Amino acid sequence: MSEQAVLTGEHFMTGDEAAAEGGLAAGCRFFGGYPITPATEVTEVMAKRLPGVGGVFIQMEDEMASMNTLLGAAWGGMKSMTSTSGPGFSLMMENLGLGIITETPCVLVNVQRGGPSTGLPTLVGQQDMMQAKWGSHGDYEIIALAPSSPQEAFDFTIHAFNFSEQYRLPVLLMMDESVGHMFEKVVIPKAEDIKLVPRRITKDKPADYLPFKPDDDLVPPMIEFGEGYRVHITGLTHDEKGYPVINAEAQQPLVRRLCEKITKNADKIYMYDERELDDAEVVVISYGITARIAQQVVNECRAEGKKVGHLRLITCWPFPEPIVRKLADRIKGFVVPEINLGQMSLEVERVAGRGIPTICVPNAGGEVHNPEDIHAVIREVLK
Amino acid sequence: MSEQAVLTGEHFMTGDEAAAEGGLAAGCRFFGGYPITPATEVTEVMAKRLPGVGGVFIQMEDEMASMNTLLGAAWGGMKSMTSTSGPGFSLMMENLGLGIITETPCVLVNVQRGGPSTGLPTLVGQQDMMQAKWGSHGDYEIIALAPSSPQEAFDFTIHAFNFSEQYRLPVLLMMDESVGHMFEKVVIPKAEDIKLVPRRITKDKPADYLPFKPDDDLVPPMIEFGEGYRVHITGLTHDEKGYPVINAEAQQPLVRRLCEKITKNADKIYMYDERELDDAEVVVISYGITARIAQQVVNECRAEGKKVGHLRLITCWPFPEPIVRKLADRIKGFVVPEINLGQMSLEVERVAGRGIPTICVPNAGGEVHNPEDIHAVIREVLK
Amino acid sequence: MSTAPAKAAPVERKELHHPKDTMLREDRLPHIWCPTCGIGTAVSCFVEALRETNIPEEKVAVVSGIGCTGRVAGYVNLDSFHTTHGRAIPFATGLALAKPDMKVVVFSGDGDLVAIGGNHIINAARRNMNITVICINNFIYGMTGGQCASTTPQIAKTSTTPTGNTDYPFNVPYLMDACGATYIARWTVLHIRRLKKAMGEALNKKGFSFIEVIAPCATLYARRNRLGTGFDLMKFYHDNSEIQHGADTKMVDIGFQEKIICGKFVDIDKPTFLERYRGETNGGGK
Amino acid sequence: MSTAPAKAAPVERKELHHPKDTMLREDRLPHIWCPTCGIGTAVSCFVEALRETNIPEEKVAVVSGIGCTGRVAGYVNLDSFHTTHGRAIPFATGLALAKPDMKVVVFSGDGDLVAIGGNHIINAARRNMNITVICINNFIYGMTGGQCASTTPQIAKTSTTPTGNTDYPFNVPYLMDACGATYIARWTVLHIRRLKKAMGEALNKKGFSFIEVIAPCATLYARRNRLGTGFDLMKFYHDNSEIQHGADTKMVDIGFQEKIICGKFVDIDKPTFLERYRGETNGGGK
Amino acid sequence: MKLWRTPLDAEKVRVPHGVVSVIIERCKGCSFCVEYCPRDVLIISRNFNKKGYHYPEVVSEGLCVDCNLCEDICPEFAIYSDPVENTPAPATKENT
Amino acid sequence: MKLWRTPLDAEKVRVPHGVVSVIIERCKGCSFCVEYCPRDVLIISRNFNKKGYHYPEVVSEGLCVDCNLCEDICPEFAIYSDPVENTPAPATKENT
Amino acid sequence: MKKEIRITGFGGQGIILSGYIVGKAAAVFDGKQATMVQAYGPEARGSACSSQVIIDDNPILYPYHRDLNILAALSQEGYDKFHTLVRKDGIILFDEDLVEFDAPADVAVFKGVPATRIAEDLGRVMVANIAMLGFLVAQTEVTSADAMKQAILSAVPKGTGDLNMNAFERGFQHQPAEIVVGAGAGV
Amino acid sequence: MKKEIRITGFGGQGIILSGYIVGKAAAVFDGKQATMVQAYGPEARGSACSSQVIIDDNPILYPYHRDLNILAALSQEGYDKFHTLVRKDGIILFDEDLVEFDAPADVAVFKGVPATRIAEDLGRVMVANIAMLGFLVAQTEVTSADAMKQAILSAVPKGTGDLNMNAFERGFQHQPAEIVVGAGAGV
Ligand SMILES: Cc1ncc(C[n+]2csc(CCOP(=O)(O)OP(=O)(O)O)c2C)c(N)n1
Ligand SMILES: Cc1ncc(C[n+]2csc(CCOP(=O)(O)OP(=O)(O)O)c2C)c(N)n1
Ligand code: SF4
Ligand code: SF4
Ligand code: SF4
Ligand code: SF4
Ligand code: SF4
Ligand code: SF4
Ligand SMILES: [Mg+2]
Ligand SMILES: [Mg+2]
Repeated sequence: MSEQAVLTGEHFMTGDEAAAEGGLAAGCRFFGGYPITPATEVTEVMAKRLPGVGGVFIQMEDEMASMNTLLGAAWGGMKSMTSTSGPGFSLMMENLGLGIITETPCVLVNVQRGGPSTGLPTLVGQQDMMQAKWGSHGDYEIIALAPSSPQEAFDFTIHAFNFSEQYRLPVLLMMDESVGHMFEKVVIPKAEDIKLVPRRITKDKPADYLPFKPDDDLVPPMIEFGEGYRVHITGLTHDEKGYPVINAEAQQPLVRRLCEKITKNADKIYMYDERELDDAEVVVISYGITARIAQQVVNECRAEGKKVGHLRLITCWPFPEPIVRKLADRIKGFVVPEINLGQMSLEVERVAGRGIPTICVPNAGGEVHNPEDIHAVIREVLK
Repeated sequence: MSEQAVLTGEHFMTGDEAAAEGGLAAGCRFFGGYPITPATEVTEVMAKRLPGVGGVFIQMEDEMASMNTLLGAAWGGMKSMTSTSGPGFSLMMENLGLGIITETPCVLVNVQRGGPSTGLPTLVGQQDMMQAKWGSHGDYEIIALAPSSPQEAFDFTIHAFNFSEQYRLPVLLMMDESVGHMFEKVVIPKAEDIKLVPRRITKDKPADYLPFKPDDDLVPPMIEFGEGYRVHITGLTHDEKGYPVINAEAQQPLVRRLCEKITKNADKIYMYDERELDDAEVVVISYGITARIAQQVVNECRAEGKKVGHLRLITCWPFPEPIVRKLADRIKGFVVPEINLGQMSLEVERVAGRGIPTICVPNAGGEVHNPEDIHAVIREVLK
Repeated sequence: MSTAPAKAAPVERKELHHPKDTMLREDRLPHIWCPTCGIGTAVSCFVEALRETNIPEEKVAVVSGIGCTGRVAGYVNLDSFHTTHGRAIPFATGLALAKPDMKVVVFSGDGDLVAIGGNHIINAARRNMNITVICINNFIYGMTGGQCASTTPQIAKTSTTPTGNTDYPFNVPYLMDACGATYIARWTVLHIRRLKKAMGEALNKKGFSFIEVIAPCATLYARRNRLGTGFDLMKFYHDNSEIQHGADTKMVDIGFQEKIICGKFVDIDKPTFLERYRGETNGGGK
Repeated sequence: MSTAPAKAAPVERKELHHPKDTMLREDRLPHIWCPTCGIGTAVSCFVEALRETNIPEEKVAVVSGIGCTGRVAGYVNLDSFHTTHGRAIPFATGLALAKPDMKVVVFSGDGDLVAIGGNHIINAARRNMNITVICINNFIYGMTGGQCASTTPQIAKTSTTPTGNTDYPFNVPYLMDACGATYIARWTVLHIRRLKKAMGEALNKKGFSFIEVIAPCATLYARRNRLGTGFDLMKFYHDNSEIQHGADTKMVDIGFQEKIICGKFVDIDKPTFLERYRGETNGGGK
Repeated sequence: MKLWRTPLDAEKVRVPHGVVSVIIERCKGCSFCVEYCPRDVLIISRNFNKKGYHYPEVVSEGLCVDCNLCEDICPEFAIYSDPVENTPAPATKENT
Repeated sequence: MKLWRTPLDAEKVRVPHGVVSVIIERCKGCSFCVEYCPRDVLIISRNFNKKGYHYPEVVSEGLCVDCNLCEDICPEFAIYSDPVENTPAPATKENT
Repeated sequence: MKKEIRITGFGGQGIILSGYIVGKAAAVFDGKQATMVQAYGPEARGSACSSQVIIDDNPILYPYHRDLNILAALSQEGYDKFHTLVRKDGIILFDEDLVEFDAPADVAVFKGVPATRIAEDLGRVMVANIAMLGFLVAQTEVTSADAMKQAILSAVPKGTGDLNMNAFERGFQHQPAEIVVGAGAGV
Repeated sequence: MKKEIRITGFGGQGIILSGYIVGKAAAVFDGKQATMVQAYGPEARGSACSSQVIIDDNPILYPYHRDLNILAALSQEGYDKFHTLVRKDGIILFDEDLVEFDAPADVAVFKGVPATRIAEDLGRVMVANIAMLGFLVAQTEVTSADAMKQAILSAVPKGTGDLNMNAFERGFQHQPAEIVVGAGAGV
């Protein structure tokens, strides 16, 4: 415990490194990982830093394993985290579901590269955005944040931990290779200036405690193993006691609550960045590295006197429907550049409706958009 | 090879059994499987039947393994198949992507149960419909069929094999537990009456053959290992020769083609069932077991003089946008019952736009809809 | 300290309380296991063994995967977690690292631990992770209806080997030995005393301990192979098991209805993962 | 049959053609491996060994996973498949079962085969699947930049064990032995003649054959551990390897910069999966 | 709670005896207890419990030596024995 | 194609000799060939190839015994030897 | 006309098989429409089980029971669980040695058959279900006798045909000892 | 003002580290905005590598080069690959012993430094990149000399500070032997 957990100060680091430092600053003391480009640096920083701050790093045999160690460590009272990229993310999907149904707080960082399959290990993609929402079987809701800079990789990892504790679920940091591998200034505040959401530990005595009886916000308080609560936690459908009950009567309220604890609290979760939306006729919606390119295009457009605004998604999930719907009622169209062939743009399209065009600026991966491609679509919509 | 591959005649069998017989009738001679409720019976029928028809059944150590054996067997010239349910389906996601990028024909049967996680192993769900489209990392398109009866489990498995050969990709049969475990009459035609799409084997000599040079329909002809073509096939981004090329210039055309071979041929792929749509004011959209309940409700509505039609999805993916869009322009609303909290209904909503309501009749799983619940929503929309 | 009342006549009770009930989730009994299934007996031995150690019950966790055996976690009145199929060991790994003061026990089936979970068990043994693994080997996938396992003996019939299994099964103790497990024993559920003792030893051991428990699956394994019920399999164990403490694990493979060599095969000491990680050991700790 | 022309003077050539080029995807050379990396030498031995068998080249397939070694599939001029990380063996299993007339070779890295792919390799060995596995053990994850593998010796530094690995590594031949592999050998890439011979034997063997090839990773393993380059590791192999044919696999574990026992450890015969499945063997074929 | 059974040394000089209890509705009639009781204390009843299983009955009450074998082998937690002393003796320093 | 190398028995009575070729642009300068050539035929050149590696050069041409070791050990497929006969003799029935 | 039939008993009595046979008889040999679904779940291990058959002249959409016409109960637990689901004009068949009841409630007709005893008489308790099927056909004509026999023969193990036909015949011939007309009876 | 700087060379020359140092000097010690990205890929194994730095007073959005101001080439391959990307009013710095060129094309200024030789003189060839950084600061003022020195000291292994400062100084002091004014030069 000889080293500093929060590296207060100014740094020049990559998004990967910043995500690891963000985790440490958020109190993460357990990392179960498996290396994969371009997320390996998160793992390597954790391997180096954790022993010095009293934490544990373990490199597991595969991603199924690393995902499950997070759940074990979380029930052991630790804040836990892993990082991966597409292929590993796919392998984590089954047990992401276990984290969801057992309401286990933890954080997964996916540094997205080009897919499908092994694809482009070292080059950028944003193609796992829909997988983040739908990649595990069964119904569930998720929280997924997309940083656009190393500074945000740091900040949003802390947000991710906070959301995971607040709503008791695995939270996803959907980075992309460009942000992950890019060096930039990262300012790490003083430890005491970092707001952390503590674990929602029950105040009940063991005899009274029901592990899945929710508070008013639909989230049940948690316990830590080894404290005498003698809980049973299962991936099967269960009642408030946590006992398996295999019928529709147990399934309906459980699964609805798991979803509603996100949807009904969504207003408190949505994060986005609005730029020059007030008079905008066209709004660009983007996230991650693409938001930087998009902002540049928006600046250029404004310089040319075009009424173009920018909505940058921070929580891609839950998708901030209200703001998009509100914009849809008064603008001429949405332009959605993303490094995929159209994923979040489907959500925009759904929410916006057919009254105005939603035009994706697709990019199958490997490099960021050529700003001109975005510009061209904006011009088209403005016509 | 002593037994009949095509069990011509009338049978009383489950959807699971029928899917297995459909596979055999389609020429499937390799099954790599791992048991899981409620898909186990597919595996068990294959274990019993394959040796008798000169095929090979192998039970693998897990679902990652069984998925990969399909790819190996397919490149060895066999038609191959597996079956699973949610948890196993999640584990197959990474290597589904390998099948997509290497354009390997094979068929996966997912007999859906209630999720997330282990959930309700023995009870019905339709919660993996979005996962079918988005469960693997990276961009891709898929073909997924949903049978509503054991007869269709038989028929659509044959379609699935035909699509997989025609478009060279893993095709999904998205069954549900109800159909999978339900006995009903299945009529198996004579072998010679079953139309099979043969593998698209190249006519080129080894020296001229480029494994990923597409025909006009964007699908490249295939070869079989061991025939002197000496191909290299990789899950990395590759050129027409099949060689890895790690840059955007290779990625863009490859990934676009993988998607466009489905989207551009979608008109030839869409399958759906239209019932009384001509004068319908409300259209119910459904699939799988739910379509039977929905049809019953539609019949009842018609009996009451209500103008209600039914669009039953057979290919859930590609989603038949044109017909939905056409309907949206003239009806009062869509009602989408499904055994999930709203998955295909999001697609309907997206395509239909905000002009008319798209109302999901959600059901978190465990049992089929109460017809009255569907009826109530129809009444609401008709008002 | 008090002894039971010195009365000759049986104690009259209104409601009977089984002495093991405090260790069990009594409100979930009767359990789902079939008549003559051996899993219940193994659990019985386990709670008894646990009681005999001096480990405080709140410092013990049971982690299971999916399967009939996987349901064990749901019946013991301890902190318990029922993971997904095959993933009990990595969950237990995370828990054991977060809670070094707890004894983490993985209690699961042969299919769960040695088929789909194979990669995790070999790596946990290799790392000498501080967990105790109790593997109920009933030679079959019970929960899903009797398919072939990686432990199913040759010849045995299962629903996926309808004419008899042609595969070679794992010799699980040998496999564990090759991975460096520090405690390896095998007992049948008939050997209740010895099994209990082994469980106690394993619970008291620091590091990776492994017990293979041979148990009847009546409904699927016994029935499909026309071996009667679990009762008959218990008789078979009685007649065909042989105790060879310290036997070379290489020699302890199990054929279809052939001799079952039982005993404590390995019991060595070496630093655990965490001891080495924390540098609480001299040198590399080999 | 013709011999080379009986000329004393060196043959003058405009363009040089390496005799192995026909076995390689010449249009992809030079390959991506670093200077003094050992993978190329192993491939060199492999193509040579293959040529010396009488197996028609079109009847040989090479399957790799992901890693530096995983790139082998992309350089041999044979039917070849580059699967995902860890999944070469199940792909090879499907292929070998669909094509019993082909020789399917899995050529991949230690991380790929024994870390993430661990469950597949133990099961393929157990089944005696008719495949040859060549595992390049460079004690590290090369492709991703030098992380710890399940084979990394204790003490060795990697990017995820910056102060030295505290884990026990697998003794891979022992692990394979415990799973029933019918052919097990280990050589370093320095032992080119013996490695070639072993590869030839493995290629000619029916069933599951396994060769562990110890090879230098210059850029990551050697550099991070201040061992020089692959050239220095070759010298180390020269000075520190010991040939012990038939050695007890239990005894052949490898410590950091310690003695490397090489040799053919196991060479037995038993029916393959498919032979048993097809009933081409007497009885259960045990 | 740890003392639910007579400590071994408390029994030093006496032959322990037990009394067996069966939680009938938990029993699934496997007969393990009957078969493996070293004293043949038990037989399977001709009666059924509610689930239709034949549960064990005590035939030779006095013979039970409180060995707990039936308790440990029962897969259903349906049977157990409690110690009794049929030759009661005052607890003296020597034998406690 | 299988006969790219002199069959062993064709060499029966003669000492084999070889001539070494280096595909310079493939070489990555590892020195394996130089180090392990049993006849010290090779040294590392002072020249660089285009990628900046020092490739091997033949110093003692006549000494090469066509053992192919350099060829097999080269990780780059950059060097090989071809057999030559420096004591040419008519091919007779006996020695082919 | 649509008929909903539930057969119930405990594990090992061949309940699922019986449902399968009824469905197959109707669907394959009588040329009608039929569906059969069964209760699954680890809960089914060794305890109550049941199969739901629907037979109709028209295609069946909803394959679960909404309105039971016939209950054939081979166990008390099964009877207890399902008898209230039977329509007022429905019919309940039961194994008279295994099922006891007090007030027969709202259902039209109750008819007992000693199916298990018949099977024991024939030396194989496992054909009790087939005796029940004979009784079912005779009392309800839910399928033709011929179709049912063919379905039985196609479903039982080779070499047990005669035994099963005997059991069927005995059930078929059985004159119910007890016909209880319930409260809402129209018969 | 925005500056785009690319440093290029081969693996082992510390190219990525140099980019990191330049970026850190600007971002952390000069208080400006800076980004640095590097070429990744198995292709990078042992062959050409390069790092892209952008320095600006305002937040940088697009972190890749569109218009290179400065190229610092420590290898021929790197020079060949990137020199055409430099703006007309840009500047190319090169290791004069490692880079040769014929026609200096369209670029304003070419300045050579014997960075590797300087490093060899100092007994450690690995500080050639630091000598180049000294030269870079002196010739372009892309960062302040102070910031660059601080960045170097924060990034190099402990105990090598003096060596690196020496290398920096030598590069900084170097008077370019060769200043070629290209075709489109405005200088
Ligand atoms: C990923 C996944 N695959 C398959 C299953 C289905 N499944 C549940 S339990 C089981 C096998 C259980 O066998 P074993 O571990 O031996 O336990 P037993 O029931 O015999 O005690 C299987 C295959 C699952 N739940 N999850
Ligand atoms: C599912 C998945 N996880 C992780 C990776 C990243 N990855 C690629 S290669 C590799 C390790 C390679 O090591 P090894 O097999 O020893 O091969 P080497 O490079 O040493 O030859 C890893 C972890 C991946 N591609 N896919
Ligand atoms: S199926 Fe087998 S293992 Fe499962 S509870 Fe029944 S007897 Fe036990
Ligand atoms: S990183 Fe290591 S294993 Fe990979 S090519 Fe370089 S030397 Fe070989
Ligand atoms: S305690 Fe022992 S002696 Fe008494 S009934 Fe039980 S098994 Fe028999
Ligand atoms: S051992 Fe238990 S379940 Fe078996 S018969 Fe005895 S009391 Fe009943
Ligand atoms: S063939 Fe043999 S002797 Fe000739 S150069 Fe090569 S290694 Fe040396
Ligand atoms: S062995 Fe090959 S790569 Fe190495 S120096 Fe010789 S020719 Fe060059
Ligand atoms: Mg089992
Ligand atoms: Mg390696």
